[in-house]
Amino acid sequence: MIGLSHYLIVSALIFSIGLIGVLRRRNLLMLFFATEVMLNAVNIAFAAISHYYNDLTGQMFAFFIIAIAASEVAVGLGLLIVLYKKYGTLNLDDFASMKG
Amino acid sequence: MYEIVAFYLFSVLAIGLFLVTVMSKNVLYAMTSLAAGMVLISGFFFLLGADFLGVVQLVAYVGAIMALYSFAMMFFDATRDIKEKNTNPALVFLLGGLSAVVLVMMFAAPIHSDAIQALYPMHEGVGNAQDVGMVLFTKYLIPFEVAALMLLVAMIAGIILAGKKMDQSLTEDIGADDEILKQKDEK
Amino acid sequence: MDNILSILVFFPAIAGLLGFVVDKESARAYGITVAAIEFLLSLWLWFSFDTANAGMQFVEMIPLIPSFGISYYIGVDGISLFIILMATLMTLIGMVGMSTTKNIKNMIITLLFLEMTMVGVFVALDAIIFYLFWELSLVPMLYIIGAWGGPLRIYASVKFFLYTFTGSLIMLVGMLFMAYIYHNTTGIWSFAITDWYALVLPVNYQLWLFVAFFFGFAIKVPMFPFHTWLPYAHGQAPTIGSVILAAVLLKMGTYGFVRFSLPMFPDASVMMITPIAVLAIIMIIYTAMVAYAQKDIKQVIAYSSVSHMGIIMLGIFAMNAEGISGSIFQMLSHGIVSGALFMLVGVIYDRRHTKLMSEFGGLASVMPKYAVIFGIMLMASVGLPLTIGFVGEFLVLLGFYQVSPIMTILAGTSIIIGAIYMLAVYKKSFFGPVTNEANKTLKDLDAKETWSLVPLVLIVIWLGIYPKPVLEPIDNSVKAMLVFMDKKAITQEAKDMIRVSKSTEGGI
Amino acid sequence: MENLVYIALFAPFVGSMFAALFGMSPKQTFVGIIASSLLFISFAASAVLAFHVYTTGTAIHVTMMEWISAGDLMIPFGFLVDQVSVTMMTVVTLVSTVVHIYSIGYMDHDKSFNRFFSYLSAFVFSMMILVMSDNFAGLFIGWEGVGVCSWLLIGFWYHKEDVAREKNPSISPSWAANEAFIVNRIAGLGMLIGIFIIYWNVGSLQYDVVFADLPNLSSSVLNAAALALFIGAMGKSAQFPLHTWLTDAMEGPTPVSALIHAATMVTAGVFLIIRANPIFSMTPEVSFFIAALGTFVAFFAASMALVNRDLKRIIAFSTLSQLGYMFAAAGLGAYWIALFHLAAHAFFKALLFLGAGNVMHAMDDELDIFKMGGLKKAMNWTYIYMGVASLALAGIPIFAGFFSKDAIIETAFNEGTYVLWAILVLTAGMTAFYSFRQVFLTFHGAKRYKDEIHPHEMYKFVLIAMAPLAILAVIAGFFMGGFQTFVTKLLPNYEMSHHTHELIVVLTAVVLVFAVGGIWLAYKKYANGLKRDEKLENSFLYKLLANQYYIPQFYEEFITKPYAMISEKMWKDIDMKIVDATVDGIAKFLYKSGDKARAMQTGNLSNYLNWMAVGGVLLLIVAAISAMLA
Amino acid sequence: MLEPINVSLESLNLITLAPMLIAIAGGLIILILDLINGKLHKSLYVMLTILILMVDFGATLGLNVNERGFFDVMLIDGISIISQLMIIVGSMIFIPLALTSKRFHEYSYPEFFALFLFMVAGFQFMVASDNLILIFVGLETASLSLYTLIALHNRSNSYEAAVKYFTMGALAAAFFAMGSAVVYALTGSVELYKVAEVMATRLNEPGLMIAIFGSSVLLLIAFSFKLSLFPFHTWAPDVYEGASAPLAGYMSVVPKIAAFVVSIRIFGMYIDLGVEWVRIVILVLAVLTMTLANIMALVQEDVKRMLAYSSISHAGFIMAALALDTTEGTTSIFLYYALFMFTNLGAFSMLWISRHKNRRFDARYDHPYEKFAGFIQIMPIGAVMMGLFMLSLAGVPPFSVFWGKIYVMQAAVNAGYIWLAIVMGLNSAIAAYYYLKLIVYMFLMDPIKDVDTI
Repeated sequence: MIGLSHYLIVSALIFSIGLIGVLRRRNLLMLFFATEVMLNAVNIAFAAISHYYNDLTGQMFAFFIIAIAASEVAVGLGLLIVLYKKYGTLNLDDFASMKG
Repeated sequence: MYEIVAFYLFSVLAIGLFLVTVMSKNVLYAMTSLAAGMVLISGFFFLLGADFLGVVQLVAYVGAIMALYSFAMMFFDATRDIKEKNTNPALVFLLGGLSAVVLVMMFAAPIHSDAIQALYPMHEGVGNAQDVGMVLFTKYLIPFEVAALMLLVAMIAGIILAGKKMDQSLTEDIGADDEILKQKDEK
Repeated sequence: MDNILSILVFFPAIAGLLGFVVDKESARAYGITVAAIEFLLSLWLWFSFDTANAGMQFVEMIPLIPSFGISYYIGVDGISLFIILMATLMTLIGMVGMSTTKNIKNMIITLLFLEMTMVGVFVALDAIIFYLFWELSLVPMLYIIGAWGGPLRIYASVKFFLYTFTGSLIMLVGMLFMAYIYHNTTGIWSFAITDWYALVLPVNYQLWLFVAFFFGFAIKVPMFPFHTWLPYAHGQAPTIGSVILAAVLLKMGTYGFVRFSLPMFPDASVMMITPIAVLAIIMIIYTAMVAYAQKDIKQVIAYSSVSHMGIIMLGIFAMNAEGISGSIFQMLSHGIVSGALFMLVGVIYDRRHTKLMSEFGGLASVMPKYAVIFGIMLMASVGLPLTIGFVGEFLVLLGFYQVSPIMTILAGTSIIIGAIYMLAVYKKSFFGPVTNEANKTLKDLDAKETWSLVPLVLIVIWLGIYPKPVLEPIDNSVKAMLVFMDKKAITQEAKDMIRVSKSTEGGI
Repeated sequence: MENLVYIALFAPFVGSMFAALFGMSPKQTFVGIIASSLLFISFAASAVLAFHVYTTGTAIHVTMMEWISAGDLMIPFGFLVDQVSVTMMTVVTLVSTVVHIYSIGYMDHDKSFNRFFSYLSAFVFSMMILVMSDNFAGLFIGWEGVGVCSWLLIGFWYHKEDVAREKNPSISPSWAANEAFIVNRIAGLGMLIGIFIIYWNVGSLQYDVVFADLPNLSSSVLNAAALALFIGAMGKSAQFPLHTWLTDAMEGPTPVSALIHAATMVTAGVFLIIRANPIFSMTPEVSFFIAALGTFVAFFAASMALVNRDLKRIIAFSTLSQLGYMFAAAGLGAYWIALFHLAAHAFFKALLFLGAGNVMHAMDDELDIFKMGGLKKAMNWTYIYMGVASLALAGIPIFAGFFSKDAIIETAFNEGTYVLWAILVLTAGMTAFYSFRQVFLTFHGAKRYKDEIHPHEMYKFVLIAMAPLAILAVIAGFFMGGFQTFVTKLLPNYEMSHHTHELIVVLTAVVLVFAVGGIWLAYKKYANGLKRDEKLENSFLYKLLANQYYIPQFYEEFITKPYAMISEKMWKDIDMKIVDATVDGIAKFLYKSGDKARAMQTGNLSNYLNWMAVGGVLLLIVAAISAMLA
Repeated sequence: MLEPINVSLESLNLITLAPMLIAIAGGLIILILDLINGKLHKSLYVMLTILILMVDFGATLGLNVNERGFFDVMLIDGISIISQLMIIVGSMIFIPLALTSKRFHEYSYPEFFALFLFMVAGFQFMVASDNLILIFVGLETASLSLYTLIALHNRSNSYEAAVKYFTMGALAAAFFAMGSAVVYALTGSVELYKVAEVMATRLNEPGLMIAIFGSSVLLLIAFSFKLSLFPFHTWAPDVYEGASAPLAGYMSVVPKIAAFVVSIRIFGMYIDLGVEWVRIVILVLAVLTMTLANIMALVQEDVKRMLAYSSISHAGFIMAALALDTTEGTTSIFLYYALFMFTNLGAFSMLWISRHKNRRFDARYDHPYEKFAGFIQIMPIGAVMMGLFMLSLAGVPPFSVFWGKIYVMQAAVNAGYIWLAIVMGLNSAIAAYYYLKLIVYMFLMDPIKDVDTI
């Protein structure tokens, strides 16, 4: 029988994978992918908890997370475009003019 | 039984696909595997009886978001392999591994409690969409509307950031200052 | 004129604000006039002061933040009265003798604000008001040192500011803790010092609070080993800055000990006598020796200030009326004498733009009036009887002898080594043949300088011969304080150590 | 009578202030005259007071006003004219008047003539406060006041340059002045401590209260007080080891040496012992120490005088030596004898100095007696004066010194301290020798001075002014009996024991033999001109004495120089490199760590994300660990 | 079959929504105005925005304390009213700076003002709810607007700043979501009052501590990012530098107020439940933050960056007060931030006023210290004001932040954390150095001659 923990652990693993992506990626677009992975991992958790508690709140939360992710993508891509226009690159190492 | 099989199958596949997403050098591969992973996640949702969520996942994520990403990918012409100087893998996997260990430890704890009363219970014999709709448009109407506002914000942001007007910066253009100021300077 | 204290505090500040309107050419006259009026007001305060009354007078109290117990609460007693008088006097004299010409208007305005903060510190009876003026005084001083100082002025001014600021923040924590304890005990929030007096604290609390306040005060005094900002500040400050710094600002620290530490923490004060006395003695001997090694006249006087402040510290912790009264008198005497000495150094600096002793020699032949006044101040500085310097030093040493003869003998060496460095300065600068060509044509004191210095000479001699008008009110308040401390002390050692004068043994 | 007290006290002060008014103007003879007249008024008032006290036997006590009162301490400006103080007053004002008049002549050519009188009168005023005060604090005012006047007067010619010690042992007037001041401050500290001890044990500083309360004090307190006061006295009276300043003080104008460093100020220490005799008579150990030290100094100073070539320094050493006699007497309890010797010594020593001043005046400030000789003809009066003074000093009968010094030596014998007696007797011989060595070398023999110097006698009025001293130097001894009855009303009487009385002729004879022997020896060696003995002059002992036992050098090497060095080290190495550097070090440390911490702010987003993840994971791990521990 | 739900309008308590609705409506009006006539001058929008905010302010003032509305999603308590008022006041101070006669890119967009109002609404939602969902959505609405506003300044630095802020924000959002998930798993609820109830019953269950700690840590990470606590502060200096000066000032205050309110609700809950561990962690973070930010501020060459670090340090200060979780502590937070708001916005505004379009003094920085050398001679009143702001920030009495400081320190003392008060005191002393540095430049140095100044 698959319990709540099973789902949660999968969620945790995917979350960590997302974290690994965030850590290692230097390309901004790829970085965004990684954050999507993390949010999706959380969604699994919410859906699972919701299921096992027979409570809808979790699904609500997951639903809003999807909405948030969508909005973030829109803004993120907008920023990506202006940045790309200015720098001609999406490599994080190439825009570090502000430091110290 | 089929639940167990599906769970493990989805889990392994999803983990594998997401690993590809974060490890691949090719944007196309990464994006494709991300999309595939998301489909699998919607599979989890169906498995968990969250039909509505599963559909939203498919429509919004796989449909809308991934389409956006594809456009972006085309814009950046990123079909080729990208050159990344990735962060020191030892650090990355140490941190990722540690976070995985701790999170797994957390979730392996007896977190599930039967004593917890569902505040917004699902109803027997009622479709998930109906259930969700009921809660969404009563309890979560305000967040829902705020989410609408958020999407509006995102839309405006997307439009003006990607717009042509951004190409010529007034901030950095000294000549763009008001006429009055120019006259002042001349004096 | 019940609110004369408020007038004293805010008159210079308002005058300073209005000063922005005054034309640059007339700023100096304006400043002198305002300072003179302020001084007259403070004289009036003295004349209307009831010398027989040992308690607080002219008290004003306006609640500011009632829920937090902060109020505008001011008053004077014999201890603070004369320090206020000295502050107004030295500001006036400093302005009269000032030779600065650059940005004179800013200088005048800054000085007037500084005067407000100085008077404010000494009249405040609310800890927060005290702290407010205490910190605020740093700002004008920072500006004075930083804007009109020597080559290292910025380093010196920043060091001065940060050092004192750091110490006083620790003191602030102490004040807050004190308020907390007061609240815990009585259920009322109050920052009024007089309320705090009434609070009997357990000894360990007293000790901690004493230490917290100590940091604030000790750095200001400045006590060894927190003294190193002082030579820089003095060395770089313009004459007027040094005068006010030495005359008034340093006294804030010692005044703080008298106003806060002793009456609030009598047991802790008694327990801390030895450590503080040791520090004070190190201060006295060590800085006097360091002063001897200096090449710059102003630095000698700066270090001598530290040494004299050591005497004052010692007196405060003598725990008898002789020592504490002497100590407060010594504050006045040091204020006037070191102020005058700094002005004298300023005189020669204006003429030669150097303060190095090696540049001088034989000035006594060229500038006899100058030499005479310098000589008188020197003698006052080394504590010659019948000058102002003797009374305080004598009383302090006399008072502390009761605490520890050995330490008094060590501290008493100050009269020897004090003479050594002062006489060395005098010999190197004033005696001997005039070797430097540049010195042969130096002009003696002009009218402005004479008029600013002669009043100080008169005070030095007047208070040396007849200190009673000043000493008596001080002594009354000190005796009352000792009676109070004796009653308040909880440990037997403290009761034994605090020596109530015979005349007040039965209580006031 | 009270007014007389104030007149005696303040006349010199008025004179000083009057002269000070003209302090910066060129010489005005009338300044000197007025100052001298005021001094004479003071003398007259003192004399009347003395007569009053002598006739009525009662002391006059006046309180002018309150000075310091704090806590339980109350110090008034109170003045006491009793047998002791009136004696001092008379001696001081008399000698001062003479010196003032003398100075009009002596300082004739000095451009700071007016200033000189201002200082000199100020000194007399301080001295009067010292002797007249009715309490220890008042005494201390005078004590320090004379110190500062002495500083001003020694350094009177402040414009002179510092020279090497080999050239001039006192380096320069200003150096000598500072030395005197500082050494006196050391003593001043002792005195202050004495005052503190008295105050905290008695509760007052008034002589009468203190002396009345003495029986209630423990012996340790008394000993401490006596010792502390004596340390004060040692400084002012230049007793070993605080003696070096006195010879250096000879840098001052000669009238100053006469007045301050011979007749009055240096005897203040003796005066203090006499004044505070109730304390000292209760502390026999300290008193004996005083006597022993006095005896030692008498001999020690005399030994240095034997070989010195400097006219004034010889007299200064003799002053030291005579002060030793006085201390010996005071220490042995013969206070009145000490006081008598003090007075007699004041007369003849002042005379001697003034004579020396005449010689200097004549010799263009030459002081080396080896470069004089044969001045008898040119300066007959001076010769007589100095001869009389030297005879008095040597203790030849009839002259004042005979009576007083002899009494002291007898006292030493009477007390059974034979060692002291022996030394004092020997010293008496030495005294006679060096006094006459000086007289003979100066006035007798062939001239050894340079040809361009034309010795001439001093102004007439100066010589006349010196006459009273000369007369007193001769006749003062005859008043010894009267003096004894006068002062012993206040001071404890001291009488020789029967045994001593029996031996008195023998004892006197012994002393006389030594004295005359000394004179004879001096005559033999020096009366017919200077025959230098190279071998003697190169001998160790001679060099040791000529260099004052190398004590000034010792002080310089082991006190002055190390003090300067330690001061320098303290400033540069401790204050700058440790104390200040610690403060700056904290600031620098903060600044440096800021610079280091800045490195985490690379500007690279990836690093920022790493930081965030590291922080997050660390927090998670901490959470896991602490949860497991909990 | 589900029963239809009957809800009476009164029970919804719609008034609780009024302030946010006003702001949203205002934003929409601006958008519509722009659609009708695209050539309206920015001054119109500025004034309109101010007016809307004023109405908003009035509506907020009209709220009753301790009410819930809309199925208990909205929570109007004292904290939420005060913080909403502060948010609105801060916004009202900020927006007139758009009237500058120099033309900057962002003000050419009417959308700028609309987004600004949406952002204010987002913050208001954040503080006026204890439902993690609404908090999250409000937070994201506001953040997304903010990212855009930063980028609209339209120069390379501002993009860089926006992207850095955005990316880290996205990561923080993930942590927030994960934290919420854990909370939800633990309690079956995302409404804090309910969470507190359930969690209290589960505190003693064996083996669960790790999840409780873990949930707090995940949420803490998210809010530490918002509040720029070490080591999640790294974005702050760069973003402040890249953003326009007024926006940087705004960011240092208003979003943080919102985040603080949420933190008070969340972490206050944990501490109230007796999870002392959370308090310790927050205190450690707070102390590290104030100290490290301070020493890094010491070495800055640019005033704006220095102010950025100083803002971080002040946030650390406040976070420490938050950890005390006493009424005094909470009060002191608001007092401190109210006073800090005026001062810090003032300081950033002074930068704005002295801003040059090109970098005359330094290739990289807009506001290097050198620029302010001898400011007193060039712009006396400006220099005096800036000096007062600096003294206030340094905590010199009687200027405003001093009072905030003593309240915070008093709160620490009262809670028994004397060491914390001492650390705060010492940090203030360190901080005084860099504020003083600017004063020294402005008042004690001579202007640089060869560069033309304002």
